[in-house]
Amino acid sequence: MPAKSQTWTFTNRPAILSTGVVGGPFEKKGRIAGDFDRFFEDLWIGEDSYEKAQRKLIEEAVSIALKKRNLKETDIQFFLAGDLINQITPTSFAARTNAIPYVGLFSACATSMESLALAAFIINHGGAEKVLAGASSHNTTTEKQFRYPTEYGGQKPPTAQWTVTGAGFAVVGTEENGPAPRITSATIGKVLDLGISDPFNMGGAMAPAAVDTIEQHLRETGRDPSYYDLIVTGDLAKIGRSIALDLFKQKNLDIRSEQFQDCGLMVYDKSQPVQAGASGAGCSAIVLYGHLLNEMKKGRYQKILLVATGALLSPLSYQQGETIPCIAHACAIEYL
Amino acid sequence: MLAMFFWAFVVGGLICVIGQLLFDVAKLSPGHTMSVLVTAGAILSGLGLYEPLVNFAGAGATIPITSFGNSLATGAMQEVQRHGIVGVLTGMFEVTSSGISAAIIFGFIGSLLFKPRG
Amino acid sequence: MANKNQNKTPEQKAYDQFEKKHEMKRPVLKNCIRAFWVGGCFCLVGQALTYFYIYMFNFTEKTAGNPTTATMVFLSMLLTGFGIYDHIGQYAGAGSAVPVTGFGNSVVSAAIEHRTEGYVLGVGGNIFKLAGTVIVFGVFSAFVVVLIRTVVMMWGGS
Amino acid sequence: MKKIMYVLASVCLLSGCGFNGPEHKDSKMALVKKTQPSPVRLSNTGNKAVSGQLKKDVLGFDSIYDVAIIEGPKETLVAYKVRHLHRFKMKKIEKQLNAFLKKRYPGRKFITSSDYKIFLETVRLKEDMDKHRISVGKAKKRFKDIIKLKQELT
Repeated sequence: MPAKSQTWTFTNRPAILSTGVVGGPFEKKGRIAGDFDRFFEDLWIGEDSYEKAQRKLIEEAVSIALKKRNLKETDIQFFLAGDLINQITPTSFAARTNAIPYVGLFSACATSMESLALAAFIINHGGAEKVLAGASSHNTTTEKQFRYPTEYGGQKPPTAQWTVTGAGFAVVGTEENGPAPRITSATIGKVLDLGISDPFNMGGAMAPAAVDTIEQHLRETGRDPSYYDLIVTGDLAKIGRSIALDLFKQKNLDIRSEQFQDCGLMVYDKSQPVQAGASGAGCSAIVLYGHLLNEMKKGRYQKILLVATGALLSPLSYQQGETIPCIAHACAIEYL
Repeated sequence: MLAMFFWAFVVGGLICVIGQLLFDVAKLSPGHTMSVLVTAGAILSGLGLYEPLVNFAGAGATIPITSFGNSLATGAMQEVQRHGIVGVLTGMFEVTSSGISAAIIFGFIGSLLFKPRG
Repeated sequence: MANKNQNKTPEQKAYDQFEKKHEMKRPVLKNCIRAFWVGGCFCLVGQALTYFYIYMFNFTEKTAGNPTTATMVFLSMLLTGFGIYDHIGQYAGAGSAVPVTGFGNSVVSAAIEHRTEGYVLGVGGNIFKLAGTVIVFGVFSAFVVVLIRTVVMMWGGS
Repeated sequence: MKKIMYVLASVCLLSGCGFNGPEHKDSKMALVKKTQPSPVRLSNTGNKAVSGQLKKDVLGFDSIYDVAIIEGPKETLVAYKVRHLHRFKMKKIEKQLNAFLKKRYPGRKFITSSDYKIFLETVRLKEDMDKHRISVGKAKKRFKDIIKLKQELT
């Protein structure tokens, strides 16, 4: 491996011990509804603001993940998480509730893999025994912050994406002896900006970042794309995915289209009015910790590479006419 | 009267189509589009073209947001005739006040009654 | 906008072209037809209300516009509050944004959205978050137009 | 999508149901179709032939298709309806009409209006008078109210 590498390889078998995945009413009607642990029937989740509701999502997902293993908050050493809202308050407030030493993270929608990669890194190097990692997003808080009030009758173009209401959290540790989903390597992406400035076209902006991270990962691990049963991007949605496939061809990466999926296209049913697909920090988290891990346990996939993509914009930056810088982090998860 | 309904529908619809073209072809945000339409209404009013349109199409011309620019300009022009150049400042909201006050009042009442549904 | 393009590196420009090919085309014709009929319907309702006020109250054709506008904004408040207007908006685009109900919707939706921040700072401070641009540009353009008109009339001598 | 259709349809219906005017048979339809009411005279100063002629003169305008006239003690109210495609030029028509009346009937004061409301009120007043529902004194007061309404327009 070259000296200056952006990929970590984990030899001490950090594993995903348990997961908690919760979603909202809209996700319940989606395609992978069977892979959630719990749904909330109402976007308010009994709270008086959507921001508090998002905090509740996180708390619920965390407590489900802990309960599955009969763990208490005190058994967890670090809590690595983030979301999309200003100053990541929902996550920080949830961290106030569970009182686990907390590292707040932000890579927009790539936060899910950023947290998992860091968690695996900490575990691998003996920094902790158990770490909680994950991400969340809430449709209306995100709409409110990045776009328009939720009741505003603006028309979304077909390139727009629908922010997932959901949270996915995982306990990462080492103690598992038998087969388990393990993080074998992770690639930290660099920020790429190819000059897209339309906030309603995130997929188009993020695709190059995803392709770059995948390319780096494959080169630095010396793996061929066929090593993986599935390469999954975070929330590129329709446009981003077709761009990425084209970019693979340009770069002579042999990734077949049936091997290349996108979380943004897996969450919702075709009949749901989500335009190009799903997005949000919670999107890749719920798909990985829910659907994909279940499929791995069933034996459908052995090795997957999950590349979460994030658009690092703020409402301020795009109003000031700035283009959208993007990032992608990848984690390789193998069932062994 | 039936002709009035017909033309209200057609003219109102066409103004909306202009708005849609600004959305889709010029790729303007809703905020930009509305600003353009309001400004267009004010300019047409200044040229004396908006009033005939209102006479012709009734609500087809008064309901679209362009009429907001028209009534601002009309209010100012009326006041100019009465009080001279200072009227440009003082007469602006003479005609428009109902739309804005209704929006404020119902907006506030709405916030008392409703929660965003998502 | 113009200088944004100049600042782009050749790589960014090339990607821009490349990306455009993948972007889904907006269904302009379909959107326009929808905008036309929905926008037209809003105007029909407005026209009916105008006649209603002429018939039943002491309003003339000119003055009936005011109560009509207010009623339309009221309707828009109900449609917004019950969560219907955003669905109409997605279907009709400008057809529901351009009529005065769209103005009402932008005010009411902002007010409802920010009620969690309190009535003074939340509702009061954000109520014109979206509609503010319309008011600002309406007032300023009307000011400029009338000023020019007045000056021209004075010089023209009519 | 269906939901939207229902809502729009019900809004249209609701607003359409608002028309339940008072007991005026003719005036209910005054805005929908031609009414062609015969001129009304509130005082005995003028003569009938003249007001009939006045009506014919106003209808002589190509762009005007319906007219209601009330002759008051001092002034004469002429409410008229303009053919729809001519409504763009409404201001010009009003100017022409005023000039014409001034020339044709010098010495008489005319108030003209193309506003539906004025027309409607004129027809309503005529009906009430025809049915002797109101006294001449009251009618004169109603006439003044209509004129006041017209003056508010400018």
